[in-house]
Amino acid sequence: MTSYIRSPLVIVWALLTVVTVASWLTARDGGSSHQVNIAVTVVVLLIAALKTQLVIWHFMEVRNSPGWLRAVMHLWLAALFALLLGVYFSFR
Amino acid sequence: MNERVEVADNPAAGTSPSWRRHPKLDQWIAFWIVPGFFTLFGIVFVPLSFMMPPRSPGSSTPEIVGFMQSHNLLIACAILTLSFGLAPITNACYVMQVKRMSVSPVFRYTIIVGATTGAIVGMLFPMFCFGLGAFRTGYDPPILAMLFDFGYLAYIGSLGCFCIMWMAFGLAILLDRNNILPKWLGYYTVWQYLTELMAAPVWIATSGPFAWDGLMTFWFAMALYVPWQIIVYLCIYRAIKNQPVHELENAQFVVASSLPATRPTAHA
Amino acid sequence: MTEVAQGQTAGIGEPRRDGRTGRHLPGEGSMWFFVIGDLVIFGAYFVAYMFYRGQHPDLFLQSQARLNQDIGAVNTVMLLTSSLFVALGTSAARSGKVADAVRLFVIALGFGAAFPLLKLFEYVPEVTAGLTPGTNAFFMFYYVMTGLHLCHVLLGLVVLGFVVRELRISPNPRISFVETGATYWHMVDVLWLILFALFYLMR
Amino acid sequence: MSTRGQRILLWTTPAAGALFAVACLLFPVFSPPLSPAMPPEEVAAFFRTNVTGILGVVILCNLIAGSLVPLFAVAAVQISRTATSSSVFTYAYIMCVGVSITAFILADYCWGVAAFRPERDPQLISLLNDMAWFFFIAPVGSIAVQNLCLALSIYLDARPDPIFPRWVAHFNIAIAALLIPGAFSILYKSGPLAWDGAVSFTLRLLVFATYIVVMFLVLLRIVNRQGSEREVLA
Repeated sequence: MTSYIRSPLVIVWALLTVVTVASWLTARDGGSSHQVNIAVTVVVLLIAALKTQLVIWHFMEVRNSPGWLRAVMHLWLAALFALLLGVYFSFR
Repeated sequence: MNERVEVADNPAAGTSPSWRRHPKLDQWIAFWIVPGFFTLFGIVFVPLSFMMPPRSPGSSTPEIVGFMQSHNLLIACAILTLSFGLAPITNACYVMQVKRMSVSPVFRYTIIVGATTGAIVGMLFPMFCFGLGAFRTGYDPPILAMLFDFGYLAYIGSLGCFCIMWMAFGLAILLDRNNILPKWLGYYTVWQYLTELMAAPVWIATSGPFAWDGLMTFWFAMALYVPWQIIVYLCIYRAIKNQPVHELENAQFVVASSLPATRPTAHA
Repeated sequence: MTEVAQGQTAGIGEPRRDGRTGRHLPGEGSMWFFVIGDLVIFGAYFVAYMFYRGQHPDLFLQSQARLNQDIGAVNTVMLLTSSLFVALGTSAARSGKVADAVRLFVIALGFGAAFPLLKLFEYVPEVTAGLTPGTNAFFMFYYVMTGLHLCHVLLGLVVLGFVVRELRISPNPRISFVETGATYWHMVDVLWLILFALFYLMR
Repeated sequence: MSTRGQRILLWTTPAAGALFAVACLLFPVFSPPLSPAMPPEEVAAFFRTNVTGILGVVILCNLIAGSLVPLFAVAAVQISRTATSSSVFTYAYIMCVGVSITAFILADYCWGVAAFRPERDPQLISLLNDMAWFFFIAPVGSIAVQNLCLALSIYLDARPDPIFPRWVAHFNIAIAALLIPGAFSILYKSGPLAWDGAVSFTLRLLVFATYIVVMFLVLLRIVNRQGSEREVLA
């Protein structure tokens, strides 16, 4: 079982956990007064996009999947976060 | 339906007219009732009574009174009263395909009960709430407002009976090994379940995206439901068409008749 | 693609290369239909949330401040860890190490099961503090979206249970079934990652 | 497979029919049927003065509400025996029976609730009475479809020796046609189509009673003829 620790997937997981904690700390600091904070929002959303991409790419194994699936997944991710940020900024 | 035309050319067997000799006629009749029923529904709900898209739950009292007492609403209710019996035929079409699957009868019995209760609480009851309001002039506005709420909540917020029906239908498709309906349709049916979950907040929200006319509860659900309904019927059409004659429940009688056993499958 | 070069030395945790095409769709195609559809549906819900949030930014911010960010963050790590073990289990099953795969999936199931439990510790104090779906638009979104996601998690736990069962009792486990279950579970993870950012973290 | 079970359940029909006839004759609301044009105050007064009669019949009907189900169940079994390609009409028939019976029970409840506290706001008494009549008279859609399912199964029966005689199909269609005007009772407050009118009330009840009697006799003959032939189960 210990051989699994050397799996590349564990590195992905470590990265995911680190950025999760990072986004959590970012939001905590920025959120103490609960003001609108564009910087925090952008950082948090970009981290979420990164994490989503990592999970889809490595855990869901989309990186080894047929081209159409990779295209669909990229399109979905890009469109979703573009829309989320777009809607967010359109109300600023 | 081109099969039917060709079959009609066959010499009639016995005393019955030849059109009756089409082996799958019962399924085709039930199937073609369905689009007719939904078209009628669409006409009655949208241009005739403007019941759909739903009125806002936050409508003012004069608006509610004006809507509830419109004569068109009454006519719509009369038409629905007359035609709501076609809903069981619609559902019988699903149940029949589930019967052909390799799954246990519990699935089709579950769908039957879900469809029956669904027709009552999701159609009969709301219809009569609207019909009652329109029937008698002179009800107090608060009573009309209550019927308005009751009608819409029962119509849009009837959840459990459809949940169990979609669950049984979706699971049956996924577990089936006869490949009667495509697997992805089973997963699509899971989203029907999801829309029922999304509709739960209509019992709480009186305005906004989660009210019974809201974006989240109504419009997204419609965006999922309308294509599903169309796709499911295309799939059932194919399933009926592709069913080999020897699997039909009247196979022993049909094969003996003038119709060659291989003929309909040739069109499939 | 750099992965192709790594392919020759594929060890544990490396996905199998499909000899014929080099590309491989993990699990059943119909599951991917479901995953893509579900992602699109949730995407629409997320954008709608962002839209209504934009209309009442203060209300949403004040309400957001009352959520328990810590449990949210812990739950995120729970799901990520669970996903890691599912991914490891899948590759173990692929390379024929069924006993390892069972163990890894059971660990994944354990981390996954922690999620609804922690969610309970999150919901109950909120509801007893009077924060219910009827409180305001934010809490309605919060309960509906997290509730919907929770339903996905519970269904996912059932699916993982069936994967474990397949690995344990079947003499020749169907890898495509294992992959299908894993794909679904990762999707649940993905949805939570976005939910966490939108409901707990953003300002 | 013996038909004893079918015969036993079928023979509950005469008792059920008799009880329904008694209920119908004793029900104050039906003798004569309350006019839809009656103002709420008069409706409330009517319920106040007839509490005993109404409640008695409501409780009786509540108890016997489902007692015609065995007749329909036997009909469903016989439909499933007809040689059509599927059970689609059997399923539709069963669902329609469920819906029709529920509508009747809801009508019964509405009258019961109205008579339970007749001192209630007359508007509410009138509302409950309207609703009861709606549920009692109007939902003919499901009964009509029920009859059409039966009729179509008979027409399409591919057996050389059909289960049902063909005239039963014509008869069912005729009954459906006679019941259908009842749906329009919600559009009128007077005349033959109103719920107390000749078409929607008198004709409807007579037609329904005739239907039950005829179907009972028909099914009795069919079940006796079925002998030991295996039932095709849905």
